[in-house]
Formats: sequence, C-alpha cells, structure tokens
Amino acid sequence: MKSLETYLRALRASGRKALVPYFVAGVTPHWVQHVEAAVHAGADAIEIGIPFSDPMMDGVVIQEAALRALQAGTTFDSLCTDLAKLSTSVPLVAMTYFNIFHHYGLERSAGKLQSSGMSGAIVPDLPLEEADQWRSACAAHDVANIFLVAPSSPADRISSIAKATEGFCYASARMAVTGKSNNTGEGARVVSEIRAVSDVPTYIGIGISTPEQARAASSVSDGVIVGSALVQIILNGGGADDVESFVGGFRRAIDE
Amino acid sequence: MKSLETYLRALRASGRKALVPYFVAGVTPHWVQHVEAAVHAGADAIEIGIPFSDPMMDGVVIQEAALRALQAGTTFDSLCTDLAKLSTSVPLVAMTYFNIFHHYGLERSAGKLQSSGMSGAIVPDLPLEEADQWRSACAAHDVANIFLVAPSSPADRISSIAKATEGFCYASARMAVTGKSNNTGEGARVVSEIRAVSDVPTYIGIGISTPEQARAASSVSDGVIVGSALVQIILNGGGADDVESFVGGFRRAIDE
Amino acid sequence: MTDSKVFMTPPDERGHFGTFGGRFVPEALMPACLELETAFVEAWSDSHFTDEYRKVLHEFGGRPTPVTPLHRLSEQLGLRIFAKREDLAHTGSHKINNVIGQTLLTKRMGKTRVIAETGAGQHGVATATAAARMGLECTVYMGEIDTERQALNVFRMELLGATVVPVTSGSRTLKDAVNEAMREWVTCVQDTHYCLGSVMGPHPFPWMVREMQSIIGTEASQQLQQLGVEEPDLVVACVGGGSNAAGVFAGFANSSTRLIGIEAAGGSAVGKGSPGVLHGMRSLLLQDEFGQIEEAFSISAGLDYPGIGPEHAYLAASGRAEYFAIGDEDVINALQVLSLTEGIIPALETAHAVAWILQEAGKQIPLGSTVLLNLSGRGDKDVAQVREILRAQS
Amino acid sequence: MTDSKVFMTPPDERGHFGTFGGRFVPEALMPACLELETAFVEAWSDSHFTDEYRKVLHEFGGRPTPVTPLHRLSEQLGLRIFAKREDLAHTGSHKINNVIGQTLLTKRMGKTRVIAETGAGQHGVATATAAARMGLECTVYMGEIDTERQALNVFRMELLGATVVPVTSGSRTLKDAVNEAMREWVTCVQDTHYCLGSVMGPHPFPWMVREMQSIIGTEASQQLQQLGVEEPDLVVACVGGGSNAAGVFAGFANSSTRLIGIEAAGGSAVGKGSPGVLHGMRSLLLQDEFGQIEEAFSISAGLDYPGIGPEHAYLAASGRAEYFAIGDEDVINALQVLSLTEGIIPALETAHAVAWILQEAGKQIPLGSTVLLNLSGRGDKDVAQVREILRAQS
Ligand SMILES: Cc1ncc(COP(=O)(O)O)c(C=O)c1O
Ligand SMILES: Cc1ncc(COP(=O)(O)O)c(C=O)c1O
Repeated sequence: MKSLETYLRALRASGRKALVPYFVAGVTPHWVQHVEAAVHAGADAIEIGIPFSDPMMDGVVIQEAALRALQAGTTFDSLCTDLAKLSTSVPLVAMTYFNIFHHYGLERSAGKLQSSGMSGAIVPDLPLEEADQWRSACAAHDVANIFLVAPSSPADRISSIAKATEGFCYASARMAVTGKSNNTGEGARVVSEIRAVSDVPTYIGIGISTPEQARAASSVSDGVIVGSALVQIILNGGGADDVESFVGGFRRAIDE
Repeated sequence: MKSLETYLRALRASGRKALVPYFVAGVTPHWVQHVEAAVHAGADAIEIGIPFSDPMMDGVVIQEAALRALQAGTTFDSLCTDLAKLSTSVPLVAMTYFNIFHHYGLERSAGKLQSSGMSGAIVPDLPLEEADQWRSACAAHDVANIFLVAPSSPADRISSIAKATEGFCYASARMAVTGKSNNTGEGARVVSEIRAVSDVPTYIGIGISTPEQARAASSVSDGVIVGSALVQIILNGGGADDVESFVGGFRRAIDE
Repeated sequence: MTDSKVFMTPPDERGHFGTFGGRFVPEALMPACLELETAFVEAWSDSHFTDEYRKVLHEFGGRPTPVTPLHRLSEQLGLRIFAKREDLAHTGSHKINNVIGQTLLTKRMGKTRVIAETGAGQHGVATATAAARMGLECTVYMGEIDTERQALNVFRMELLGATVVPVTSGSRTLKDAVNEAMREWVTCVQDTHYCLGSVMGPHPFPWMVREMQSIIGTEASQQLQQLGVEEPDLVVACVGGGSNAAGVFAGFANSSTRLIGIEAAGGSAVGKGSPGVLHGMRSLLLQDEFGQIEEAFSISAGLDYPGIGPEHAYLAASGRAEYFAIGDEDVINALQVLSLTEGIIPALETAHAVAWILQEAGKQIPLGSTVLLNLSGRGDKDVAQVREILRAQS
Repeated sequence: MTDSKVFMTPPDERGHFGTFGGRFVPEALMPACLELETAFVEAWSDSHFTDEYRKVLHEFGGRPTPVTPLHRLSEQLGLRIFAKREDLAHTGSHKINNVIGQTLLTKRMGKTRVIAETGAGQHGVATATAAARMGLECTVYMGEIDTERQALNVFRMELLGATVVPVTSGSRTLKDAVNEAMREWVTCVQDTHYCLGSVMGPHPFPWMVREMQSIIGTEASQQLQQLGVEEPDLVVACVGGGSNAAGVFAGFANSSTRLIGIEAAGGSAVGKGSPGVLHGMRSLLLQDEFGQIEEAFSISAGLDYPGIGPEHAYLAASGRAEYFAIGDEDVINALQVLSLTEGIIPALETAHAVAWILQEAGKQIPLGSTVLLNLSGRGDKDVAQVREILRAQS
C-alpha cells in the first residue's frame, strides 16, 4: 500500500473527515503561503494543480488560474522548487493533465513528484485503460494514483476503478467540469456504489463550494475536495488570511 | 416609290451630296430650333431620334442625350407636337428602337409619323426578317423604311436589304455603335457592295465626326449622316448658333 | 396538357415561339446570330459535341445533381416535395450548364473569347469559370451599381482570369449590362462569342439556352421515376430570364404535370408586363405607358430583370405554364424555412419558388400532391444580404 | 507499399494505431465513448444503416462527387492530374460525409441533440446542416475570435437552426472550442452526441470519422479506373486534423500509390510536433518544451490545429504516408493558379495541396506521374480574405 493510502486510512480510522483544498501552483508568487494557510486552517491533504494550457476537465475559474500561472512562467520544475519552501506534515497530491507527465517523461515525472514531496497524483484525462505505464512509473516512487469515478460510470467500471485507485477514490458529484454549483449532485450515490465494492477512502469533489455542501458530502463519504470556490478567492486577490478563514469555515462545518 | 426616295433621288440627280444631321428630340426645350439651324446651314434631311430607355445601337453620347430627353418628359406624342412648330422643306426621318412603335401600335405609329411630317423611319433593331408588319403599316402612310447594311453583312443579305430599303440605304462605316471614331472605317467597301446590287441612294453613317471624314465618306457615297459629334455639342450646352456653324463646316467640306 | 399541342420543341425557323421570340438585333449582329444558329444546330446534332458537353458537365460541372426528397417539409405541408439540386452544380447554380455548352460551342466556332452580362454575378462567375477551364479570354459586363454591391463576385471573376467592365449607362444594373454587352459584341463579333445567361435575347439564344438547360428536366424526370414518381403533379421554378425554369420544364412539357414559374413581384413580366421588344426578342416586358422599359426591383438580383424569355411568354399565353409572383417579404421567410427544416440554404431566387409552395400548400396545391421544386442555386452568395435584412427588422 | 503490412484497418480494441490514438478522456465521458464505439461497430456492419448513410450522402449530400481531369494544369506541369471534387459536396467540402454519418448514428443511439466544435465554421455549418435535415438540436462551440472573423458562418449556422456559443477560454480559437465542447459534453452526454469534425479525439472518433470519409477514396479509386488509371502514382491531400486526407488515403492505402499529406507550415504537427496527449488522443502535437500546447498559425482556418489525427501520426511513423508543409506565401499563389487554369477556386486548405504539386512537379513528383489531388473544399468561404491579402500586397 502506498504511503498516501496508509496515511488517509489512518485519518479515517481516527474518525476525522478529510478536507482537501485545491490550489493552482504558481497562480500568485506567494501561492505556497496559501497552501500553508490552508494546512493551518485544518486541511488534511492538499491538491497541487500543475497548470496545463488545455484543462479539459476544468471550468472557467480554474482555467483562468492556470492561464495566469502559465503566464507567470510556472513549470513543473519551478513549482517543485517552490514546494521546497513548504514545510507541512499533510500529504500533497498533484493534479494535472497527462500531457505534462507524458512530455516530462513518466519515470522522471514520478521521481520528481516523490522528490518534491507529492505522494499522489490525479490525472483526470488518464483513464484506467491508458494508465499502465504511468502506474508502473509511480510504483517505483511511492506515488499513489488516484482515479475518478463519475456519476455515469457503470457498475463494472466502478469496480475496476475502485480496485485500481490508490490513496483515495475521487467520487465526482456531478456530470460537469470543476466549478461552483448549487446542485447537490449525486455524490452520495456514487460513494455508496464505490463502497459496495471497495473500502478505499472515498472523497467527494466537483462543485463543492459552500461549507454546507461540504458538510452534507462529508456526512456520506470520507472527505471532500474543494477547488474552484477557493481558487476564486485567490483570483480575486485574497491573501493567506482569506484562505485561512475560507478553509477554516469548511473545517468547522465538516467537524460539526 | 415613297416620296422620301423620290426626293433623295432628285437630290442626287442634282449632283448634291446629302448631309443628314441627327438630333435627339427633346434633349433641350429648344431642340426644334437646333433642327432649324441645321437646315439653315445646309442639311438635306434630318434624322429625328425618338428617345428610348435602352438604345442598344448607341454609344455614350446618344445614350446620355436620350436619357436627358426622357427625364425631360419627352414622348413620341410630345415630340410630334414640338415638330408642328418646325417649318422646313427638308425631309424628316425618325430614328428609334422598335419597342417605341410596337408599343404605340404599328399602324398608329406610321400614321403619326406621316401626320407629323416624318417621311421615313430608321429602326436599327428591326432587321428585314422581322419587318413585314411594320413595312405594311408604313406602306399605308408613305413612310419610307430605311435599312442598315453593316460591314459584316454578307453579299446575299446586302442584296436583300438594298432591295428592301426605301428612301436611302444606310451604310454603316464601322462595326460599332454610334459615337466618334478616328478610324476611317469600311464605308467605301460597304457602299460599293450596295451599289453592285442597287441604285438606291446610299449614305454612310456611324462614326462620322469631322468635316474631313464627311468629305471622304461623301466622295464615295451619296451622302453622310452625322450623329454623336453634333449631339455632343448640344449636350455641352451649345445653342442654335453652334449647331449652325458645326453643320455649316460639314456642308463646306462636303461641297468642296 | 392543352389538347394535342406539343410544347418546348424548336421555335420556327426565325426563332418564334408563337408571336414571341424572333431576332431583333442590329444588322451588324445578324451574321453572328445566323452563324451561331448554324453552329448550334450542327453541334447539337453531332454526338461528338453532345458527348463532350455531357462529359464536361459530368466531370467538371458535377452532374447529375441529385433529387432530394424534402421529408420534413413534406410532412409539415402535407405534400410530397422533391428538390432538384442545382445548388450542388459547380459554381452553385444551374448557370454552369449553359456556359459549358456555350463555351464549347465558342471553341467549335473557332472563336477565342467570350463576353457576358451579369447582374449579381452568378452568370459572370459561371462564364469566367467555363472560360478558364476552356482557355478562352473572358470579359464580363456588369452594371456599376452591381459591381459595388457584389464586389466579391467581381473579385471571383478576376481570380478566374476575367476582365470585369463596370457599365455606367442607364440604370447601371443588369438590363444595361445586356445593352452594353450587345454594343461591345458588335465591335468584336469576329473572334468573340456573346455568352448570354438566360433563355432570352435574339434567336437562337432562347432556344439554345433552353436546350443546354434541359438536362435539368431530363435528369429530374428519370430520377423521380427511380424514386417511384411517374409524373409529378407540379414542377415549380423561379423565373428571372427563365433558364432554370425552362430547363426543368423541358423534362415535363409534354406530360400532364402543371408547370409553375414564380417571378419576383417587382420583376413580374408575366403578371405586370406587356408585349414588347428588348434585347433582341419580342416578349413580355415591364414598360411604362410610352414603351420605355422599366427597371425591375427585387430582393434577389437574379430575378431583377424587366423581361422574361420569349418561350415563357408563349407558354403563359398558351396556358401550358402558369406564372405567379412572390413579394420580397415572403422570400426571407421561405429561405429560413428551407434552411431550418431541410438543411439547405437556397438562393434568394430559389426562395421565391419555395415561398409559393409554402403559401399554396392546401390551396392551389392540393394536399397530397407531388411537387418538384427546382432548387436553382445555393444561398451562400446571399447570406450577407439576408443577415442585414434580418438585422434591420429586429 | 511497405512490406506486407496492411494499412488503414481498424485500430486495436482500445483505439491505438501503433503507439498513437487511444482514449484519454475524463471518466465521465468514458461510458459515452464506449457506447459510441459499440453503436458505431454495430451500425457499420448493419447494411440497413450503411445503405441509409449512402442514400443520404447520395440524395442529400451530392455524392458521388466527380473526378475532374485537370487538363490545362497537367499540361503546364508535365503531369497527369486529377481532382476529386469534394468542393461539390453539399456545404462545399468533404465535411458533410462525416456529419451525415454521425447524425444518423446519433438518431440510432436515440439521442436528440448534437454538439460540435468549429474553427472557421465549415464543420459547424456542416453539422448544423445535417442536424436540420435529421431534426436534431444542435449547438456549436466556436472560439470567440473565430466568431468575429467568421461572422457570416455564425449566421449560416443560426439560419440552419443551430445555437452558436462563443468560447472565451484560452486562445479563443479552435483548440479551445474542442476543449469547451468536451466540457459541455460531460454535462449532457445522455441525450447529446459530440459530433467531432476530424479524425481526432478519443477512440472511436479517429477510426469512425476515417471510415465515414473513406467514401472519398473508394469512389476516387473506382472513378480513376474508369478513366483508365489503374493506380495513381501519388495521392495528395491537405491535412488539418486529417479527415479528408484519411478519407482519400483509405482508397489507396494498400496499393503502391505514394500518399502525401500537406500541412500548413504554421500548424505542422508532423514536421514540428512531438508525441503528446490532447483532446483525448495520443498523437503528434505542437507543444513547447514544457508540454504546453502551442497555437497553430495558418492563413487557412481549417489547418489551424496544433495536432493531427493519430492514424496520420502512425502512417508517418511507419513511412506509409509522407507529410510536407507549405507556407502561407505559396498558398495564395496556388489558389490563383488553380482558379485561372482550371476554373476552380479551391479552399485555402486545399490550396496547400495544390501548392505542393506546383512546387514539386519535376522534383519530388517525376514528370509524367499521375497525381490525384483531393480537392477538399471550395474557396467561396475564403475569397473575402484572399482579396484583403492581395490588396495589402499590391
Ligand atoms: C440561383 C439562381 N436562380 C435563378 C436565377 C434566375 O435566372 P433564370 O430565370 O434564367 O434561371 C438566377 C440568376 O442569376 C440564379 O442565380
Ligand atoms: C475545405 C477543407 N479542407 C480541409 C480541412 C481540414 O480538415 P481535415 O484535415 O480534417 O480534412 C478543412 C477544415 O475545415 C476544410 O474546410
């Protein structure tokens, strides 16, 4: 079992619901401080978005953040260098599109993740069927491969994915790209289908944008991922304080 | 034999070369005075252009004059009324496109020409093959039908046309619509071909714009028709004096 | 079918269809018209020529064009409508059929150059196209106003190697372009053929152009039979000069099919015209009380002609074909309806025929009738104009 | 032909052509891709479906399009050139073949709506056209910059009943329109088919679109045989995503004909790209040193794509097909030459293939060779642009 999964299973065993905020690396010069603020406010793990020019699974907010990060010159290497400044005990999980790793080299990418303190990776455009090579590259570097399950996934696929995912299983609440939503989604159903075939920790993401949504989602799962709503704050010029109070609000709602 | 032809044969017999200026009826309010001035300066017959919206055989000068005449409200009836003011002994020959007569009624048109003192008609878009009805209408009203021969007419057509034409035969000097030209044209050849088959008076027209051209053309024919060059003077604002001196110049050149 | 008369046969030897047609041209052009007549009669009965004509139409022109069942519109209207797809012919309309025939004939006559008139530019582009393909020089006369309105078509013709001459006389539109082409033809008739664009002008043009367009009707009648339609109840075509209508009618002239020509209300020579002589022919013309020719006004440049081909005047007089007019206001709607229901944006000209079908379904066209629409051209040339009109309305 | 390998057969069961292709999509779309694959495989082996597909292509789409011998150009260059005339297909390019197939499949899958991406608008207009004909709803994603540059095509799509959504993300051009269409597809995949416009995207699109375009090559090979050409020496086609090239290549893949794809110099994924993953496929892509996708720049919007279909990447790698690039400066000249000598104004995309033939006659193309040019589309959509360019030059 990869270290990430060991950690997250232990977290679940402790009775704590996981709160996983998402940041786009490099979107501001001080983005690492935002990560620290989130940890300080009670995040259990952090998703580090590596910006890509063509973020097919992302809505306008994360698109915009990725564009700004790229325009600021962010690269896989540069953000890894930035991460060296980060001192935190919570796990970091990379999130990006497959071309970034494909181009950097799979073996080399996995090594880089590991050496930069990222113990997992979410690659939304890399489905199970195409993931063999990447998985073996990760195997050598203790990088957990986190797969998504969608509301449209049929039972047989859910079963394969739940078996293959490492660290946790990402349950998409909605048939939509990342972004805010008022719709409560189908997270509960997706989680129960995953749980029927696997005991891997299962977190709900896609469209969780308010503490209330996070509370509801975490009550039926092992944790929640909060992306666009947080990234929006940073796009609006919010600093570490704003991040801390935003994440803190989610923490309190989940823990209530 | 129509009176026009009797007159023109007599003119030829007298040794005089015919000078036939062309006017667009109604182009100015005083156009009839221009006709009188031409007669005064030695014209032997006058072509009266009845303006038509689509003068297919005319160049820009006569097109423009016809347009002005139409805009001034000139109609077949109105120009006939104007002609009542004209007192002259020389013959008048109408020149227009077939639709004017077709629309007015053939019988009625021929009668109108006769009653307005026009003893001949040139209809350039009415070839021999289509002329039967018009010819019989004219027969009843002593209107001579004047046909054109073109440089492109083959011998058999020249022969038929020369036999059918009444009053005179119009020999086109050039393969072109009306208008000035520097090119001397093929008038001499056309005339000689007509003369080979008929003794009808034969006048050269199309492109005769200077006294020198007129002298040369009349030396090989029985007369000349002068159109665009004269109409241009009137378009330029010339009055009866200008017409008189212009026509006078041609008269002298021909008579030299 | 009216008694035992046979329709759409050759005209009499001087080019008359009943009292219409004929050859009203200056003597200077008579020899050329006679030469053309002889050349056409010979060529048209020479299988080398007609084979070559059909081959070029096939290989270059895209013939046969299909007949498309208009399923959705048929269902909406309670008719069985088929469209003969001249919009799919090269250059986007039936005009190519005629110009391929005439340019081949030009070469056969040993001439090296063609001239043509054009209104919006369709016939000009088609002529320039065929001339390029045949290696002929080409000059196109176009009213100055039209050269401005249709600057892109001027550029198309130039790309194809043609010289476009803006005509500044008269109303500076199509009618004057014909006058000017005739005037110029006089000066160059020895090496130049005048490639007239519709079933109009002096004999043999109305007959020759009809023959060169009759492939539309010949194909359509066979294609309908293959689709199980022995004889359509109606054939509907728009009428400017009348070449696409004549072409499609020719396939059905001696059947019991009703032949319907649709004119633009502002250019309705049958509806509002009277007999007259213009552009070398006796036909029905828009003219004022003094016999001066009036300008036509239509939203569609291709129907903006104050006359109609003489054979149509004859077909109307004899009752064999019927002619109706459609106003500009119904044309845009018809264009939208055909686009939306069938995925075909028709030319504005064609949209007149569509509009009549929309208007008369269940009235003059009994429900259940089988209708052949001649889809004379595509609307690509018109979309900018339609957009402006719809914008102005909204 | 390279050894005994057989080309242009189906990809492996997960959609790979050699190391290219595959299916790199979000899990949310996997079920739709699998459903589509199943539906396509079933339909394509069901003669009811393929008969209907061919019937609509014939009756509505204008197929077969002819093969035109380019006599005058052939003589000038010392070659024997034939053109497969996709410019004569409905909507003016080969794009209609694919959309007719996909919209029929949409109905077969019980879906009621299609979405599509478009660059300049050709695929968008074709999709809107087929959707209108089939009675499907249609939404087209188009980069905001392209909606401004190609406002008339936006209007055409709207006339045809489609909703056009300007895409404001990224470079606001074609690449982003694909991203956006994918994003939207996630939300509506149950009742909506994504009608992709070229041999790109996730499996089964590259294969399915190639199959739906292969009618070009199938027809052309038969037509050439009827013209006495057993096998052309070369087949030349322009390559954007690669659908017209794939379609025509398919008719000659297992002959000894040289297959030549011509890319725009500014969008040359084979010449300047490297392997990568985008839009659901592994293929050759223009990308920077960090794996960020670069924008393509070409005078012709249809070649303005930073990738190429995965099967082309495979054909290039295996040596079966060769790919060359042509710069903007040679494209206008080629468009002019074809217009002047043959009376066909080609699309700017197609003009790339023409330019290569002009450039290589007597060099890479030995004199006397028989060449099939795939004339993928007509230039009407481009004349305004060409006019501006020529004006600016003079
Ligand atoms: C598409 C189309 N249809 C019809 C016409 C009218 O011409 P005709 O009546 O000769 O067919 C034109 C003329 O330009 C045209 O472009
Ligand atoms: C006429 C034409 N040719 C070629 C292309 C390029 O596409 P593909 O490479 O898929 O054929 C396009 C795309 O719009 C096109 O319109």
